Amino acid sequence: MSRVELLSPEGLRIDGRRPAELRKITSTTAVLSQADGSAYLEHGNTKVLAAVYGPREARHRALVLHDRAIINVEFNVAPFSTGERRRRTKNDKRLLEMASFVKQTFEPVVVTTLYARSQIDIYLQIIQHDGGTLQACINAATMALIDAGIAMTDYVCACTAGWVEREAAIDLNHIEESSDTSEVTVAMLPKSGKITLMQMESRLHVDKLEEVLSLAGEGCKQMHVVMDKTIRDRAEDLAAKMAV
Amino acid sequence: MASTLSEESRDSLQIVLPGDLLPATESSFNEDSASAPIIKLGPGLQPLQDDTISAVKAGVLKHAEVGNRWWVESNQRRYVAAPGESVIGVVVGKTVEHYKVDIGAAQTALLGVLAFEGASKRNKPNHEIGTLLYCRISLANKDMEAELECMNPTTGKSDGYGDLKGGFVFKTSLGLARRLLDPKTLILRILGQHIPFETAVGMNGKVWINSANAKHTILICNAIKNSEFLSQEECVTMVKGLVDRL
Amino acid sequence: MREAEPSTNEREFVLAALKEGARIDGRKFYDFRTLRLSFGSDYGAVEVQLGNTRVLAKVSCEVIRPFPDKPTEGFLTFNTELSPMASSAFEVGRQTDEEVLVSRLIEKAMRRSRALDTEGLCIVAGEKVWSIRVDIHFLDHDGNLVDAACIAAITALLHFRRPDVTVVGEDVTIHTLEQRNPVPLSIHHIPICISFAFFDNGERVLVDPTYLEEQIKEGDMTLTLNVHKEVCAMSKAGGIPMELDQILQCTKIAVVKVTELTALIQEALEADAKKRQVSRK
Amino acid sequence: MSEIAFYSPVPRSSNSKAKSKGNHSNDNDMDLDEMISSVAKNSSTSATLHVVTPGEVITTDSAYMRGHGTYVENEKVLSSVAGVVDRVNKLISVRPLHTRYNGEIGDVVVGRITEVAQKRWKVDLNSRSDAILMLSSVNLPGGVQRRKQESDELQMRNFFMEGDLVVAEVQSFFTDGAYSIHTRSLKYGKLRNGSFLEVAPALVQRCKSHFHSLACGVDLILGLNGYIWVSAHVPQNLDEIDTEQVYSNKNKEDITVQDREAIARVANCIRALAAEFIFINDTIISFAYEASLQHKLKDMTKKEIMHQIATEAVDAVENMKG
Repeated sequence: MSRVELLSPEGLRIDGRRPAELRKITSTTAVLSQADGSAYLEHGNTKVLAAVYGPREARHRALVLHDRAIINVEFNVAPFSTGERRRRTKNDKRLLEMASFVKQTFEPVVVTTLYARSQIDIYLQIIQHDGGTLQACINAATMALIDAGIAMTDYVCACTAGWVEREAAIDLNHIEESSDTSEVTVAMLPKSGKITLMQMESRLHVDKLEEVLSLAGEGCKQMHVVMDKTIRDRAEDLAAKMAV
Repeated sequence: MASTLSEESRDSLQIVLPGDLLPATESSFNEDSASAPIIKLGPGLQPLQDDTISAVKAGVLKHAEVGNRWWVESNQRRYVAAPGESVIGVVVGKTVEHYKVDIGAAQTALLGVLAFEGASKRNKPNHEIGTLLYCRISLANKDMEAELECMNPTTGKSDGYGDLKGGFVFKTSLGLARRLLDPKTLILRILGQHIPFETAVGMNGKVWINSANAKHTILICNAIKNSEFLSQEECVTMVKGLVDRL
Repeated sequence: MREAEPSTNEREFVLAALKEGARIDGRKFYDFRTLRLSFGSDYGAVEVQLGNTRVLAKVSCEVIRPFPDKPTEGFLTFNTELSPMASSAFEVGRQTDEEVLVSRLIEKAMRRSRALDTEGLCIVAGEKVWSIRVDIHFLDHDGNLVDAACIAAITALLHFRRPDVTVVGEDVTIHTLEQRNPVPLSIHHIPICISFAFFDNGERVLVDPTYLEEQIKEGDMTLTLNVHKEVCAMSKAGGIPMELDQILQCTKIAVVKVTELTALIQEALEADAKKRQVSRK
Repeated sequence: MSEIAFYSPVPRSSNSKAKSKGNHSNDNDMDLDEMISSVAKNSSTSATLHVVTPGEVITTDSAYMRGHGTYVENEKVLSSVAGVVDRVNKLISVRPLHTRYNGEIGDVVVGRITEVAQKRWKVDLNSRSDAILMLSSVNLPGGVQRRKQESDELQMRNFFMEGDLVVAEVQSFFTDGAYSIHTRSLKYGKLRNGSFLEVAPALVQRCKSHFHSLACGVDLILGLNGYIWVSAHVPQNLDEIDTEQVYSNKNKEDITVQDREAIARVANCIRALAAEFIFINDTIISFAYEASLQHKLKDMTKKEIMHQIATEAVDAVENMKG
């Protein structure tokens, strides 16, 4: 198997980034008319759309919790999102796993006790895949939840980092991801700096772990700045319009 | 119950298996039906079409002279509600009139919100979901949810029933729970010699323990669980060993 | 059916006991329950008992055609099902979040970490490769299914022997177990999962939680490591937020635990191998 | 100034009095007070609106009470939503701009029946759970005053059926936070003769009246939950209302094409305002209606025309205020 050179002798990555450089991030909120909150987010070529409905009357009465809201997440990957066109069944374990991660990430952050007996639905759609789907989903879901006016104690910002050949690098793209580099996705609460989600695959020596994790943490903080700007701009814009 | 054992079954434990016909009742039952004594069948016994009686559970055949009652005592884990028995349950739901209480039986049991000492429409205790309750089964019918009460219906007093505060609850087999209620079983008394504690034993195999600190409670719980298949002497050594290690 | 939640008393007692430094089964915070491994008469059948949790793993193999884009790669598949046998909370047919997470964790721990040399499973490139299938059955659920399943899976793979093969030109002969001694799989390293449960805002960390502890926990994390101190997989799926230091502390605990467990597994395998030798004589 | 008081400008004197009493003289307190007073001074410029995002510290002064949209951590008041800080004396709350309906008792709301249940209807109000309309909280046809009987229970669907639209008032809250609403007034009840539309609940202002009759012959109900009902004009003289017909499902027969067009025009005007996120009340709708008359009805769905109408309406309102 021919190995791709992931890091040039000058220390630049395959797409020309430096190791600690994020891809270009584009984000907008309120992109859908029907959803209570929605967001569209691009991490380079990874594109994801998130819609939030709720808190609303729970669909299945049997699942209702008497003291807090239930969070329901559905995650979908468009068949055209990858190089190879492929339809995934709804019960694909990977999709369910991703949905479950997002759900468990937001459960402690969303103030669910304010919305007893109701349901919050988060729908995620990957439109284009170029690595880092989990980080993109979490970031998009955060923005959509805030857009829906749902109470959260903090942002949840996610970022990936990995060990690319001889250095720790941030925000891996698809080529870097798929060539057996160890990759970790970290979701962080920027206010406290605490980690709420962490997923790692492929081998990495314990001694390198701290470096990779702290780099991912730095990435999360950068994400926070970007997301907060989008949210704040939108809030200020709406507030200004209403103040007329 | 042990004190009402008939003479014949005191001599030797009679073990029955599902499908076994009962010899003792066979003779008395085959006689002219008018003169035959009335037999009351308890759990584990079933009359067949040809008027013989068959065991449907594995266990020890028991007999009480009073009322000529026969039943099979088995050591099962699933509880079947029977009126008059004390059980420990967890509140799992609330409606306007009832608490839904999980007593480990096939269905949740109903406990009226007014079935507490001194409860009235104006002033009734409020138990949150998750509360542990010690209650008595007032009504058990195989086609209906069992009904519970937390007071003596004749005197209106609580008689020790009600919510259990603090402590820890664990599940045992029904047989062990029955034995714990038998004053002849020593394990609780042995433990009591070393550590002071409170306990409530439900016939549904739930045992509640409370003591001054968590480590003692853990010790007591584990000692009781361990005691199920130990003789009295072994129990004494086991408890001593545990207490010494503390 | 939704599983019955533990009563308030149990919840509060467990938390109070943890504050006093005690667990309800008398263990220390970082203690595993007693691990018992028993092997079946066949190669690759292992039953793991971790306290009351019981998991059975069985490895089987067959010869199939490889994917055209990976002609020399063999297959390694895991099949996990949380059957209603293990707990009254499980149902047939419906995939729960827990089931998805457990099976994905095992898959990530074993496959993504390349514990098994899948290229070594090739018989004739592009034509015939071995497909190794690990069936994991959960028999009794008293918490920490992941660790037990992971131990079961890797031990079963270590214990497994596949039939020997000779290739002469185009002809492939698969020898029965009577004809030739079967050969073991080539395993690169032994990944071991260590699960943690967090209480008290992450202040208290437990290893190998029981079912009751799992119901009460505020968050959890599973680390997969091998004796070479390599992290093979790491999974903290939401739950309470933790400091980075707390997570790194967990990896340190895990490194120790992995060494202990690997030793136990190897001891058990050696004992079984000896037994087999004796019985053959 | 606009009608929305983002900050109630607390007189400096009373504020400092409170401060000296409570002896809170830390710097953060100063910051917030100064900021708020500066906001109050030039609140006409929107740039000074105090916008916060989740997790942001609003004040570190523990003398403040936390209201909606905030939480307290380590004695600091933090925001849990993205929105505008509202301060009433010592109560701090954050109002998210785009959210589901959060009601108060006495609110006029428009809702849709979703379920007929035991002695009650469930009503969708665009809030976090369906509101409850008890059988005992509706009027009987003909205005009969008596207790509801079993016979009434059996014919609940003759009053309101699934899908019916109602206008009602928020009566109380249940312990789990669900709303209880009532229609025990002739103003409230079933909606007919018109068209329904939905806007963000935050846009509908709390006014003296939510029932309006526009000059163009159109009636308007502005539900505070963002549900709006635009209908053909019906005489509002309470004596003339046929109390037998309050639950009728029939529209009145004499709705002309002109009426219908006026309804559509008003509805489109409201949509145009909502698309620009502008406050909605009867005045601005009237101005928008006038501005729209120069356009064909069918053109009113075009984005640039909607924008034009909204801008003209806003200008008209500003002119009126001088």
